[in-house]
Amino acid sequence: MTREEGASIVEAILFTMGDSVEISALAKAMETESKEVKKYIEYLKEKYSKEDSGIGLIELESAVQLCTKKEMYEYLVKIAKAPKKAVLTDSLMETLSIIAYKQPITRLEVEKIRGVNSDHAVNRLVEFGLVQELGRLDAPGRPLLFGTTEEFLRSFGVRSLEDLPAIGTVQVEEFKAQAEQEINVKLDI
Amino acid sequence: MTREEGASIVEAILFTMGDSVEISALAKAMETESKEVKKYIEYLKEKYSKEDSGIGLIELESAVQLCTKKEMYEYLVKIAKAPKKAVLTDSLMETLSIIAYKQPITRLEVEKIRGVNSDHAVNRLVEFGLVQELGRLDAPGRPLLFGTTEEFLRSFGVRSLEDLPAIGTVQVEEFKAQAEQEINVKLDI
Amino acid sequence: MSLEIKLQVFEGPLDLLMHLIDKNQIDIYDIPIVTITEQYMEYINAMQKEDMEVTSEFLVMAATLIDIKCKMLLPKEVNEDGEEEDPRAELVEKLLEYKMYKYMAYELKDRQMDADMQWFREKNIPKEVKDYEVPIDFSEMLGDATLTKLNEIFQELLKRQEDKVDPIRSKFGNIEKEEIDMDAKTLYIKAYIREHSKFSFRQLLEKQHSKTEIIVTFLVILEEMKLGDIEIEQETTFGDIIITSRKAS
Repeated sequence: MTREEGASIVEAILFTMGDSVEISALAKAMETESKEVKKYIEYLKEKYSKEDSGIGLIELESAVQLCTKKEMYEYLVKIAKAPKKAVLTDSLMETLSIIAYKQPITRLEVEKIRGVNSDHAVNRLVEFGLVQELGRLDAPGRPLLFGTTEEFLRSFGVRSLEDLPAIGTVQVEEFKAQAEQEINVKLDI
Repeated sequence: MTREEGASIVEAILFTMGDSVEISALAKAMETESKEVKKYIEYLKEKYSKEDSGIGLIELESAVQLCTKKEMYEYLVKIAKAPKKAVLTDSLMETLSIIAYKQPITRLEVEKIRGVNSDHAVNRLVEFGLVQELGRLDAPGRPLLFGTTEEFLRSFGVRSLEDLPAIGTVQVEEFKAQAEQEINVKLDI
Repeated sequence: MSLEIKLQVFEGPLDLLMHLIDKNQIDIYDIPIVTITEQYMEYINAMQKEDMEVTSEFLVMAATLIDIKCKMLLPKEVNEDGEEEDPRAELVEKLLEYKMYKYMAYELKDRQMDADMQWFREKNIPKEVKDYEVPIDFSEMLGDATLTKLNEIFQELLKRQEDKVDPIRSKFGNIEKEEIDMDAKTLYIKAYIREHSKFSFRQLLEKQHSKTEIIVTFLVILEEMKLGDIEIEQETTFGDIIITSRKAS
């Protein structure tokens, strides 16, 4: 068996097994001595050290294993972790606005205001890093309290929570006026 | 990116993923054109053709996958458990060959050629992942259309559907010749 | 002529025919239909004796063979081009097509055995890659969501709450409460049948408004038909149904 042949067999075995393989096991499968196998491993290591190889070989005690070179991780991430596009849907925006203005707030309170179960929306916002757990409410069941994060302030260009656009009775009056106006317009037609 | 670098990245991705990877997905991860990726694949194929490589590369329609070279089989069976393959009975093979050559095809058309109800056979092939539903025929009853899968290509060592063993008048003529020969043999006795 | 077939299982009638043709070393283009039909029937009989399942497909083929046999005895039919038609032609074509795919199946099986020697590997994503979290692009995520918009959305929510309008149900259209007393409906239709000797189904439906009412009406008509109280006629598909009552007073 030439060094090249020997190396190709070791490569094929390590490729299929995935896991680490004992040098003695390789020797047995190839019907040769461990000493010979080590030569083939040396050959492979040299082959893998070249620029055209994305694979490397790691030696663990008396075993060997193939692995991807570390430099390749950035490409692996792109293909193994296709990013799910983060988008703030209407329901997420609604939930976020409630949490922003009413914090600290429990999931149940959010649900009451929106009229629909909002667990999923709250979880997504936490995942996105816009909302965080603030602690637990001292009430039966000790529900979690949620509030906005620093990332929320940064993303929306707010320096602090006091900087959030004001809300209050004035606005409510405006809506009322608006609504009446709409009705008048309708009547005018 | 040099050819060597490109090839090493393709190798690392294919090695890690194990499964087949679309060339377009490789191109996206590498932020380049499919055309470029194909060059790297060619480079890899050449590299793997050398004696010191136990790995090979197979092309499946528009995807690629790493595999061991056939010559390594004798060593692999000594050390690893052979991957479990679906055992195909004659009736499954018959049905599969009809689907492979006549796809997209309905259950009824398969039945017409075989002369027997083939629903069970088709279902088994779908279970084995060799056959898949392709959609529905725009005809009364909107029957399902079936075709082969990528797993079929892999299992049968076919690179694409065009690569299937040729079929046609040549075979028919051969049958004719065979039949005539058989008659002569009979007469000779 | 007796046939020594160890009863083997065939994939279907075509498979059995192919076997008989091969066994007799017959030219597929010139099948001696009498001999083959005899042997085929013998096999079918043997199958029945052995309590093997003779599926309908085998019987259909038997009928086809006998049909061909009869046609062979008659003067040959001539097609549009003035050529004599061979009654066996269609069967031969079928057999050839079947034989071709059977042959391709062997060819594929060879390929499979060859391909079985190539091994693949399992997905093996390094821990670092697995643990990696894709960073969120906040500006992309926010899109056109601004502070003002956030405020507007919240105001809108408060307004909705004030109106005490259920945000989900308010989006529904008007729902009328349906009150159908099934028993009353049934009694009504039965009475109608007694009062009218002949009427159309559409006529009966005129007084029904909702889908449920129509369904109930239809079910009652079916029930009455089963009981033999009425007779139903429909001349064309989707045409009106004429109901004749036998109980009309």
